[in-house]
Amino acid sequence: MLLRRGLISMLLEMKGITKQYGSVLANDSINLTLEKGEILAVVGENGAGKSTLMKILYGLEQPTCGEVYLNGKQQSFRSPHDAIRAGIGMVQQHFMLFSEFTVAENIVYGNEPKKNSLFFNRSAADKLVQELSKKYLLDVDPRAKIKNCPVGLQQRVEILKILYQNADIIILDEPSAVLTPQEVSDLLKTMKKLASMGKSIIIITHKLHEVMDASDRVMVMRSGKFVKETKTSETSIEELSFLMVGRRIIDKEVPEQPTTGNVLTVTDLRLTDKQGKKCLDGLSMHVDAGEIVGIAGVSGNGQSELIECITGLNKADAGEITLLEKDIVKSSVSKIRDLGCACIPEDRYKYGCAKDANMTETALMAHQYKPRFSKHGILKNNIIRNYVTELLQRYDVKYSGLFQKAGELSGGNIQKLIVAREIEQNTPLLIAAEPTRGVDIGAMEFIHGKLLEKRANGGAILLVSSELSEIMELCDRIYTIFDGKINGEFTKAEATEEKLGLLMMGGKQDA
Amino acid sequence: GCAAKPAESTAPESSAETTPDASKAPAGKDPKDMKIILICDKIGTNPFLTQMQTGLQNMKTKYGMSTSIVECADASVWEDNIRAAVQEQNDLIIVAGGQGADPVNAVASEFPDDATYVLVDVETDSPNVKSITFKEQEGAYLIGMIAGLVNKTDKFGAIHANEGQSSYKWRWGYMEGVKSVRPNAEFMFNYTNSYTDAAKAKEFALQQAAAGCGFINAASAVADFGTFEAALEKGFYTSGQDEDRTSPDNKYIITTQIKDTAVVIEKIVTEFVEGKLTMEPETYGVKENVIGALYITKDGKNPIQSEVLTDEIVAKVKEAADKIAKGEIVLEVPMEGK
Amino acid sequence: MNIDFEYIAVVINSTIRMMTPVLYAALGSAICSKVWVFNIALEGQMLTGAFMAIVINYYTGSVLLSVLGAALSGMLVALIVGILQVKFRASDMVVGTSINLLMLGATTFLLYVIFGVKGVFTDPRLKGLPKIELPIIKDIPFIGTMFARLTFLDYFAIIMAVLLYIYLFKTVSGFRLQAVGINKQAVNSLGINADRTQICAVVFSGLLCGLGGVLLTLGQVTLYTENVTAGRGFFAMAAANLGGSHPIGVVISSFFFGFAEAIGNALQGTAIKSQLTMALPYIVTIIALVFSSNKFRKRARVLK
Amino acid sequence: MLKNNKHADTAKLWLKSSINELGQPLFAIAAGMLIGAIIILAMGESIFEIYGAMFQGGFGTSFYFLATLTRAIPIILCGLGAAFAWRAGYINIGGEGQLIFGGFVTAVSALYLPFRGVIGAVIAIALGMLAGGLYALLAAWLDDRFGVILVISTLMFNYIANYITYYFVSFPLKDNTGDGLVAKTLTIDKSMWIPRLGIVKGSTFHYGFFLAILVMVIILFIIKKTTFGYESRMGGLNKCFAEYGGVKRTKVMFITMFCSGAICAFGGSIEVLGLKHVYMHDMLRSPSYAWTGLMAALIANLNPIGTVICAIFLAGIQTGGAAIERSTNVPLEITMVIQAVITLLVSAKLLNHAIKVRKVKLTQSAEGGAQNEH
Ligand SMILES: Nc1ncnc2c1ncn2[C@@H]1O[C@H](COP(=O)(O)OP(=O)(O)OP(=O)(O)O)[C@@H](O)[C@H]1O
Ligand SMILES: Nc1ncnc2c1ncn2[C@@H]1O[C@H](COP(=O)(O)OP(=O)(O)OP(=O)(O)O)[C@@H](O)[C@H]1O
Ligand SMILES: [Mg+2]
Ligand SMILES: [Mg+2]
Repeated sequence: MLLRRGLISMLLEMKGITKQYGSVLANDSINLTLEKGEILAVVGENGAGKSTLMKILYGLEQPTCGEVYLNGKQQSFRSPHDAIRAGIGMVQQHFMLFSEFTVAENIVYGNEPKKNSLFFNRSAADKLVQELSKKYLLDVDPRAKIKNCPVGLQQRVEILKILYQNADIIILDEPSAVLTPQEVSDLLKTMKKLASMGKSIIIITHKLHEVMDASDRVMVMRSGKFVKETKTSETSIEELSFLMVGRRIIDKEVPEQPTTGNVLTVTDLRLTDKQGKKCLDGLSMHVDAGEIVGIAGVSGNGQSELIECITGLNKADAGEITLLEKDIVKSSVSKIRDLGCACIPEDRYKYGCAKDANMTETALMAHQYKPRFSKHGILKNNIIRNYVTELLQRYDVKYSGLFQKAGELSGGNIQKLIVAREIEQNTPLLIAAEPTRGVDIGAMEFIHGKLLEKRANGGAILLVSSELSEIMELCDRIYTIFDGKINGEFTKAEATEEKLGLLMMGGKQDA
Repeated sequence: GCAAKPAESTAPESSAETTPDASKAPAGKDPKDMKIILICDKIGTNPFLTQMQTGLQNMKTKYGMSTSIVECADASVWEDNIRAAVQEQNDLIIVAGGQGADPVNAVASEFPDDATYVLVDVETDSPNVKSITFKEQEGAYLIGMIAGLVNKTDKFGAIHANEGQSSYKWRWGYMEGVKSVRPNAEFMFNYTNSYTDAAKAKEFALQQAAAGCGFINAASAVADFGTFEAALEKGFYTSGQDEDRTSPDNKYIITTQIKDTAVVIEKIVTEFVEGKLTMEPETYGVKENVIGALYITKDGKNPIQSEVLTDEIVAKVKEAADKIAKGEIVLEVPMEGK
Repeated sequence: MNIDFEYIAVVINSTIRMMTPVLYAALGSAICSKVWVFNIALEGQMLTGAFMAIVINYYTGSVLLSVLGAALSGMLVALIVGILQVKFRASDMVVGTSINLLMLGATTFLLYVIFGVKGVFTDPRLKGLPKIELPIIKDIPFIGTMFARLTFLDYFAIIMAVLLYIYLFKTVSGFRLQAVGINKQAVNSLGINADRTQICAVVFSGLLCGLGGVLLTLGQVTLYTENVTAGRGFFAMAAANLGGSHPIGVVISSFFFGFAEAIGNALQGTAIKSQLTMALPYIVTIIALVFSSNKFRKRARVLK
Repeated sequence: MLKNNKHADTAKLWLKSSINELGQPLFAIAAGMLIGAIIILAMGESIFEIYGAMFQGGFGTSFYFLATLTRAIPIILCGLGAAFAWRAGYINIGGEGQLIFGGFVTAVSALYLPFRGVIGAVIAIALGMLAGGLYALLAAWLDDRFGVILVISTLMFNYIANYITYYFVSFPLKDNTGDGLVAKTLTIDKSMWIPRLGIVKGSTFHYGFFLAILVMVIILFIIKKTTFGYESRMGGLNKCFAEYGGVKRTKVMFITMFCSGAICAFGGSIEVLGLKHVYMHDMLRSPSYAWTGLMAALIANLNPIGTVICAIFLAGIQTGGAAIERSTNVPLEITMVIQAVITLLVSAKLLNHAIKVRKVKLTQSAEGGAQNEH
């Protein structure tokens, strides 16, 4: 019956899409349909093949086999150019904007208004963008430089870019991952409005409440395969999460335990960035031994800067940081590490590893001066090799040999390696920033287990995460951060998602 | 495999044995069996070297010996090439140019009997190396005189390659020559710091001409072509170096400072073949008719083209050349700045 | 001391002529950095142009064909550079150094093969670029001398800089070209072939270098000497860097260096020896880079 | 069982990467020779004669082989110096300037300091290395403090070093004995010369070669065995990662650049004390030691042993080139062409492209993301 309907009003149809990456089958005969004015959500665990499917639709990747039909006509997209011409636009996980250009320049790129068919008519571009922004009620300043725009605005530019290209089908790949809750709700509103104006939308997201809120239909994928498709109104968050992971997720029991002595205290920390923005604005907090302290907040509210200041990568303008009763505000990274602070970095490829470094080299970082591994600057290579082999085994990292490069590991495995390295520093304090970002559910449980183990051994852990569920599950105490300040503090018992959510968006505690 | 292998290392040693003292007793050897090698800078159009090349070729035609010429592309290959020349059993090794001085001295003291060594253009103390040098200042003096006599202004230019004592004899001789006829002369010197940068030489020449120089002495090897082009454009007079550089296309090149290296090579080879070559250092100047000025000590391939170089002037300069040859004018180059 | 204005004008005139070849190469360098390609092969591209100009000039006697041939040959060499660096992702340092070495070897080698000479080639048959006499300006005392005997390629260097400025900042194509330098991935994601844009920019730098090369062999003088570029391509890189890869900035920085060199030359014959004055432009480069450091800090590019 | 497998895999991977590292240059060399052969044929000369003369003159007899090794010494050291800096991500192309300063300062110290003999030589070398090291350090400092990029500053420094030393040997420190035609210093006292081996009569091969090999061993040791080597390599692979791990970037950069400069300078010192015994203008620049060394390092993927081998190979091509010049009509520039073609082919990693098109596609998408970093 669905098929019959498709013959009449089906806008897009993907049939038997299969994509093979070497030995990995990223998409296995996936069928997807999309109607005019419909919002379709695609969900699934990491590596399920969602992005791959969308990349194929957008012409960024070629399918191994399978066909794409638009309005019943078969299409072949060799490049995004073809897809754009056919009326498909995509906002990718990482924004594709030119930071030095203005909003208008970014939007009209590729189809610029011309003067004498040679010159770029910038004022016409500004006007076009203004009209467009009025038409879709997406407010932007055409003359602003992208690099000065907040993330939410950049996303709006991405959407306008697609609308400017006259797309009928809009693909959004994890659009809400970096947005503030306010921005998310704006985005969802925009989506609904666009749909009502006749645009069709495909959204990929891990946040199931967004699915429930905005979509008409959901498609679930798991390890490259189609699992189920259903009307949103006929399903629930519980059912979807079960479908995604294939099993029930059991909540961990975290036993209470007393804290023993202060490890980290941050007092009135202030930092202004190069653009003159106050990233940290009088931030105070503390972490004791034997507890996991969470910092909940929408990313971009000073979490990264706080971590940089504690680890010594950045120097605060004012304020105090004491680690085990020592002032470390002006100390170097190595000094702070020596004193007792390890860190699982937020960006694993930027700070966590070097893509071309091998297993041993990656695992050795920050261990190299330990007497166990070196003496007078000479490395004890045999001991190191044995240690790394043992470490990789213990943390269940899947690798092919010690000479394998870090960049060749999967995201989850490299994350496990980094977690292993940092936990094994055996420092009184461990900072874990987004420790499970982008890893699959199994690895996530494993990493959580390791953090709890460290806590049980009397370690202090500062957990910075934008995932509320993670924070609420693991933390003994939770701070909310907003605009470079701590604006709320909860014990595990007090915290509820609503309270935290409110404060994360700048509300007042106990108001 | 850099350890000594007896089998390999005997090769050059035995070669030394087969020609014991050959170099010192060439008289007994048939000239046809002789091997002569010239080791020099990259020849290009450097007349100092092309003339030697010609001289060597003439000797080959005359005596039928085997000759070879090795150009040294960079400073480090001089010694390698000289050593290779010994290895390759050359009887006479002629090294031309300053960069070859130290290497040839070193090789000659190591292998005094394996070959006869001649060093052209540089003085040396080495007893095993015959050195041949030139009194370029005498030629420069004659050019200076011509310049002084043809130039209408009191300003004299010169474009040299390098600044410093090494080229001072050219500048000093030129200035002395000018001053001998124009005591109030003012001089302008520019340096290309390159033997090939003709563009730069030309710009310097244009600037000197603009500053009022009516005669510009070109002495920067290949770069002189730039000076000549400027002369053609601006109409100042100029002179070339080493061999006849006059051209029917450019009447402003009125003369050339002669340094006839072909004659020198021919003399060395002839003496060597006849067994008369001594290790005494020799210096060639106007007297030997090696150094001089075109139209004064040597006839040109073209007749005098410029009306400014009158018979009167030629006669006057010839007189000075005679005096130099006779030792009546003595030109000893002082240290620069002293 | 009386100042000789005519002499000063001639010095400025010389400076302009000495600088225009560098300016061409510097513009080439600038356009390459606009698309985020680090091109060190400018020297080789220029040398090729200089050589081909002489060869074509000798055989055809046509100045126009020489200029075209030089530009074409420069582009050809640049095409190799572009393909290797962009398509094959070869290290810019290796490609640049090798191409420079290759062209130095090849031109010297071909000089011998074609003309049977080494070191220098000159012939009365060679025709230099015609000099342009500007109608009114040539009669103004100081200015007239300043602009005397420049060839159309000298003027064209400035025109080219202005054209390049207009192209980059006013045209659609220039806009898209700059976008490649800002975010190549984003350009690719829109289905525009960024590789091709990069290669085109490199090829265009070859054209510019070719023209610069022509000036070296048919402009200032009419002869070819081995390695006639003598490091001008490297110098152009520094000039482009100082000029912020902005066409007008590059014009200013190129002439700034030109005057540094002119001052160095003017100091010849004073107590400061020419060996030291020769170092002046390079020292000035470093100092200028230090003084413009804040501006460059952001642009400073750490090569892989 | 799993463990055994792991070790076998490790060995296999290592073997694979070594074959890849070695196969690449070998393929390129073969291709370079092929292109050279085409050129020779086009000139109407005999390939066998030319290549024969080239190999004979470069590697043919112990005498010529030792000449090659002698020429290779400064090339090796410049290559090692470059590799040392490049591995850590610092693009030092100022090897020439550092080499020149090293040679010059060594010569001057040997001439004008009151020390003679071995002590004098050691002091002269140490001062030469210090000079080269400081010269490189200055570039590093300008980069760190003002953001003057290393590529430009070290390049400019080459010219500056060349002209400044030219001034000194033309005027204040010039050898004015004899007619003083050449811009060079006086000859250094014999007691300070690095002795020759004398295994082959007439060969200039001296113990400096073993000093160069020693430097290679030390660098290997630093790279493989020391925390500093580890830190500098990590810094070269990913600056942020190293910094995050507590590596002091500036310190590593300064030390790396200093050492790199000192190693290049050592090449100059050895050339002066081992071979030339004077400092003459242009004696270190005109043979392009530094650039050849850099090429050797890049062909060898910055691997020290590979750098030494490539340096010897390139030196062989060059001495062989001189032999071509001696015995045939072909200009020695053919060796430049062959050398350049080889390095070009290595850089393009054509072999990799031919074998693993798929893999390249993968890394291309990976590199797209890294674009904003460089
Ligand atoms: N360029 C690639 N090369 C090799 N394999 C790839 C490549 N891209 C994706 N894959 C494989 O395809 C699978 C699907 O990847 P895809 O990015 O589509 O997952 P996803 O569902 O978008 O995951 P996420 O939720 O993390 O975004 C991955 O698990 C991976 O194994
Ligand atoms: N350059 C590469 N070479 C080999 N395999 C790769 C490469 N890049 C990616 N892959 C494969 O693609 C898969 C997905 O990569 P990806 O980085 O998307 O992992 P991920 O778990 O989705 O992490 P993230 O969410 O951070 O992107 C990995 O399992 C990895 O094996
Ligand atoms: Mg992913
Ligand atoms: Mg995805």
